[in-house]
Amino acid sequence: MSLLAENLISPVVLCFALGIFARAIRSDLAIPEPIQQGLSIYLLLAIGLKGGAALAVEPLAALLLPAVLTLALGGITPVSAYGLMRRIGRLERADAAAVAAHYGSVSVVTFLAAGEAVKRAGLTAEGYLPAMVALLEVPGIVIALLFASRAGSGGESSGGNWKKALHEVVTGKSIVLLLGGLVIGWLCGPEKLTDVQPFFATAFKGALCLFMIDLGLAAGKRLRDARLAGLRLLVLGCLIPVLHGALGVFGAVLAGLSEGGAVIFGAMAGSASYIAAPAAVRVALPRANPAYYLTLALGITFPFNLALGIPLFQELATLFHAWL
Amino acid sequence: MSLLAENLISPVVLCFALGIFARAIRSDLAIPEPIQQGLSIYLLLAIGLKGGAALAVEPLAALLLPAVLTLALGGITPVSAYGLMRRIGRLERADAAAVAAHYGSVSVVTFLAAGEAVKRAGLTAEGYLPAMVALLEVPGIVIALLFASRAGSGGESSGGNWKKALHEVVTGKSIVLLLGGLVIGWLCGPEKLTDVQPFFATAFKGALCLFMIDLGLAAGKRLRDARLAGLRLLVLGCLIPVLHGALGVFGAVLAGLSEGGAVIFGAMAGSASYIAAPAAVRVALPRANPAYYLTLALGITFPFNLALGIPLFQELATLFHAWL
Amino acid sequence: MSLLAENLISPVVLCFALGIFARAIRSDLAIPEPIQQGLSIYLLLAIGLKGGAALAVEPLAALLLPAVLTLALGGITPVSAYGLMRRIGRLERADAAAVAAHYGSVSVVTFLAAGEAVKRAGLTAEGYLPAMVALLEVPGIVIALLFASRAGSGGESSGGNWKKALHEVVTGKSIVLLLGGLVIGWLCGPEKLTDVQPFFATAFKGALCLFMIDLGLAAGKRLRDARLAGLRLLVLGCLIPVLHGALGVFGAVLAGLSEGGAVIFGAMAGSASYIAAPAAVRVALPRANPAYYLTLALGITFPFNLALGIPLFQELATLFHAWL
Amino acid sequence: MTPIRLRKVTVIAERVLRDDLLDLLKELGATGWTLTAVEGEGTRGIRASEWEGRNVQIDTIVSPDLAERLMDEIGRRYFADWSLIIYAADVDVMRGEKYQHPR
Amino acid sequence: MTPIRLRKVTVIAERVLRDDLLDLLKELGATGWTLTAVEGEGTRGIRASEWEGRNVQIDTIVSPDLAERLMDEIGRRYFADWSLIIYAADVDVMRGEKYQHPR
Amino acid sequence: MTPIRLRKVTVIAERVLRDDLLDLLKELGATGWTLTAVEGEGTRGIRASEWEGRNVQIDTIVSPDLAERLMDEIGRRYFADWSLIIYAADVDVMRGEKYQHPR
Ligand SMILES: Nc1ncnc2c1ncn2[C@@H]1O[C@H](COP(=O)(O)O)[C@@H](O)[C@H]1O
Ligand SMILES: Nc1ncnc2c1ncn2[C@@H]1O[C@H](COP(=O)(O)O)[C@@H](O)[C@H]1O
Ligand SMILES: Nc1ncnc2c1ncn2[C@@H]1O[C@H](COP(=O)(O)O)[C@@H](O)[C@H]1O
Ligand code: NA
Ligand code: NA
Ligand code: NA
Repeated sequence: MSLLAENLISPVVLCFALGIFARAIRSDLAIPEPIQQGLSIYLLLAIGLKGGAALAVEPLAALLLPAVLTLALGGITPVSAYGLMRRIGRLERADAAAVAAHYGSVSVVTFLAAGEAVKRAGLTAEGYLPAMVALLEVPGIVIALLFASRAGSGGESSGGNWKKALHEVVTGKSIVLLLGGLVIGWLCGPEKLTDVQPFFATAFKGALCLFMIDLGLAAGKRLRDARLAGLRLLVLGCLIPVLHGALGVFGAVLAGLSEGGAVIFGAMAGSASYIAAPAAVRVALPRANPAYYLTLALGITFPFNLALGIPLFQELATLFHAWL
Repeated sequence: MSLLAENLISPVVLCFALGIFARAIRSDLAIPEPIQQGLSIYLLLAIGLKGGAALAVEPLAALLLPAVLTLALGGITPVSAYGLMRRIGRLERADAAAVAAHYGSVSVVTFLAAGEAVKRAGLTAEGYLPAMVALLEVPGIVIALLFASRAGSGGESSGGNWKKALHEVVTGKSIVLLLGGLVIGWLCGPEKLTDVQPFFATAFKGALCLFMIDLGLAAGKRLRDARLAGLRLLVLGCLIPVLHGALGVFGAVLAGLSEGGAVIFGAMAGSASYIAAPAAVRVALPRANPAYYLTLALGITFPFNLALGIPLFQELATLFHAWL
Repeated sequence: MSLLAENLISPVVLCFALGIFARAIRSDLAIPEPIQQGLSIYLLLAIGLKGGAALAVEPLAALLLPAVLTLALGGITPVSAYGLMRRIGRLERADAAAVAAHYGSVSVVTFLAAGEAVKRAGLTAEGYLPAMVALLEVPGIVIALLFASRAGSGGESSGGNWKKALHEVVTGKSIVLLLGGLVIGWLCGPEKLTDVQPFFATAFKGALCLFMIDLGLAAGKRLRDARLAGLRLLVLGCLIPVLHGALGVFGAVLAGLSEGGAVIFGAMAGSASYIAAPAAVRVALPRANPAYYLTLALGITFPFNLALGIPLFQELATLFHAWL
Repeated sequence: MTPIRLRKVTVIAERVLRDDLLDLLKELGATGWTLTAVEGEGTRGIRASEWEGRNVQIDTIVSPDLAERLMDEIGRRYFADWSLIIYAADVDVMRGEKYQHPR
Repeated sequence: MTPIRLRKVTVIAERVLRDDLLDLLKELGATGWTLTAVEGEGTRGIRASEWEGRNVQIDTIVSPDLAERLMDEIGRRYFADWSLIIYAADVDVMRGEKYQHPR
Repeated sequence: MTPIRLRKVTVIAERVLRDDLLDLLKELGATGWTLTAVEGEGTRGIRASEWEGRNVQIDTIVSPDLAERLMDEIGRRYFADWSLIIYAADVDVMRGEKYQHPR
């Protein structure tokens, strides 16, 4: 319980709440679009650089096991999300596939928030995890497209859309910045990055606060839609992160990661992307209704993870670590 | 005199001058609108956080007296401004009311500049003052609307406008960010804010410089209008800050604030808002001519305070402190 | 050779490469226009402030010789560029004049990159060099216009355009920010700048990285045009920086500057502006084809200098210093 | 598919009027709108919205009847106190029936 | 110089369609286009492109023939799955011949 | 209120021409203008204003006479060296008389 409060009373989470509140009272507060884009460019590049600097001092062999784990999660989570959305959520094929693509990839901000929680708890986590985030972006969307194409719901020119959607993901700005940052950080190593750290590392948490206000504003809009989505989807939006998150934590502990690393892996598996995935899905599955996937990813699962998911993953990590 | 030079030769003031200068030579220098909005979001949130962190370590009882003082000033200054604008300025009711709303609230940048001057003078000020800024935003506009509605100059649907204008002020982004920052800072306390301080505190003064260039550009435009406004308004635009500022300093010393706090209270009382008030006034008093209130607030009173007002309030604070 | 690798493996250069790469794979990565403008405002002001602070502690007499050198280079380089473009490049008068205006002024980012290289090599450079950058902006465009007007290629109203182009350069935002920063830095001196340094100095290198991504994206676009420009122009775009750079290094060593200062002078002489010059040239010489000057300045000479030019100037500076 | 001839009504106004105008459009039965951020100058020199950003241009495609009603109503409400311009033009719209019936 | 009467075709669509639409215009023979970033609301409530930014409005000036073909083709390809509006209007264009012939 | 039929003249040009064009409009008697930041592509490939930002679209509502004069004059001055397009269309303007008389 105190873990919960500890998690909620932080500038980052409270800024998200401020955004939701501002939307609720119909304030005219808005982060201008170019600022919001600039912030996400900054955040992704900074995460990449940090991960890259960690990779530079890590023996590459140490990455093998976590990479396998990541790919496994990248395969399991979209399948599980698809199944749940079809059976329990009663969505159409195209809609369920679209939602699956989101749960198969990672919400970068949830990833960051988990990192903060780990730090606050006095733990440390493996530095190479940002590389896993990038790795986890691709399989989700591929598997989702496979589901959709089996049903022919990709539109008349679904062959072309396939290629386009993959191109959209792989060359999308999220991946390019994350991977680009990783490579730059890896080539430069921690020492040559010293000069850019005041900008990319020291200022990071504050910039994240501004970004959270914007996310809060966007989520606030979705929260209203959440009621329309129906109880089934609402429940699934809270259940899936718990399921996937527990799986992620468990797998990470099994793979020998630290307790902190397991929390973050849980957040990666349990979160749903709402930055990279929507664009790719819109291109690949135009028939899927954006109302479902945006509301689930941004309006339900993201706030759930921020408030309850992360503390839960922390408990689970401690538990599993003691067990195994 | 040396106080004056000391005050004028600072990066913040000189950046304002650079903006005015750039406008005067018709340079194409312009701060893009989204950057300007992003900066004002940043500044307001940062001020709020700083104030909130101060509140967290302050016994709330200590706020009572300054809050009463603030509300008193919030009641007196718009009445006095209205009277002067009607009698000496010879403005119409609606125009005078609109101007009164501006003088009743606070120019956040003047508030900051006074804070800087206090710091440079080796003094300190009460940390809770940002909370007073937020408190002072509301009464001014309410009283101004009362004046205007007595004259029926609020337009046919002035009842509706009333509610709208209040909503505009209370849910306006300035108040939401300032109060939001206060609450977040207060909940987190100084310690939990440590991680975001490099962004919100350390970088603050530099970001303020960019904002000042933009203000200088805007004021430079108004300065040209100032000539058209006529001598009466020009004189009033310099007289009112002196009157209200002296009152603010005097009240603050009387209420037992520190010398530094008194200077800042003077700046709060003596300044005229040009960020929150114009929007609210435009909605509530569409018949009032923006040329009057914008020119007075941004073109005359703001530069006056920056250059002469603040040093004057410093002298007065020293004087009153010695007296009382 | 190791100097070359040392130069290329830096966050700033790699971010430029990331931009080129993103363009090559047709990524949707883009720095929003207002962010890009905000960054260039920030960079120019920061450079000015740094130079100004250096001027404040420098006897003004020490500036005389470098200023004479700067003006000399400002006179020689456009003439040489014009000649080469006419003879070897086979460009029309107007096109050659337009290109000459670009080589006559300074690429601010090349200037910065040279400064970084000097720092990495453990050398120091004169602090007043930013003042020379500002000084070098004007003669290039004036001389280029003289060439063009002799040929009457300035359009029917070339008299008017003359005045306009000069106004464009002198009141252009680049010069206003650079000179404004210089004056502010000089008036305030290092001590009064302390409070703004976390923003303008400490964060500088990181912000430059973001700007480099944007430049990389723009240069990537030009690189494709480079093939169309033909072999002659491609060769000239690499030859001119070598020629002018060597001249700059030589002159600087002769004028008694430090080895580091000589490297930077080489970069100033050898680089071609692509921020201030294009706008002025477009106004003054509308008949000149932008494809030539933009491709040469941004697509060829800038990457050349970043990768090969600067290390070369470093070698030359060591050599000449040993000789003289 | 043959396009249907409808009217495009354009209103250019201070940004503070944005929400009011959009509400009014909905109220009177427009099925949609498109908004562009613009700058402008007209007979009123100064713009209070300066701090609030630029003007907005709102285009809405409606039936000729509704166009007339919209223009009259907006004019009636805002011409006295606000800075705005209203005009309409013919356009040929694909799936035009979609935009004809008030929702 | 007498202006020539041509057609201005306007498409307002989600931003993800931007590159596709511009490619299509070129393919069918339009000589140019102008693109504006806009916001909008229509009969489909939610906009997936929200994270991708606002809508785009694309104007292209073409001969009446090409206008018709363009509108048909864009409608055929996108009306089923996407959120967009297409309309055309007459305009009198200086140097109109420049925009008439497919390149 | 009956709208009056006037002409809307649209100029899309490189941003460097912005101030010149607006001065010219005033000089010739237009009572106002609306400016939109746009992107575009036409027959001239490369855009020098790239660093200076996007194109500008300037709309001005004027009497038919003035429209003709404006289009001729802008064409005469800028067609040779600059990248721009000029066109006009009919619009029905509320309070149309306001925009008819040169100030
Ligand atoms: N003649 C005109 N042509 C185009 N736009 C205009 C014209 N007159 C006014 N506008 C637009 O309408 C807004 C309000 O005009 P006004 O009420 O005349 O100040 C201006 O800011 C312009 O954006
Ligand atoms: N009646 C209308 N008038 C003007 N623009 C419209 C209208 N209906 C739709 N739009 C524009 O077209 C986009 C897609 O519309 P829809 O497919 O109806 O959601 C909207 O976001 C608006 O920008
Ligand atoms: N056919 C067209 N339709 C719409 N806009 C055009 C067209 N041709 C040119 N433009 C616009 O006019 C600008 C200049 O065109 P140009 O001089 O042909 O390069 C372009 O950047 C476009 O914004
Ligand atoms: Na996931
Ligand atoms: Na006040
Ligand atoms: Na040069």
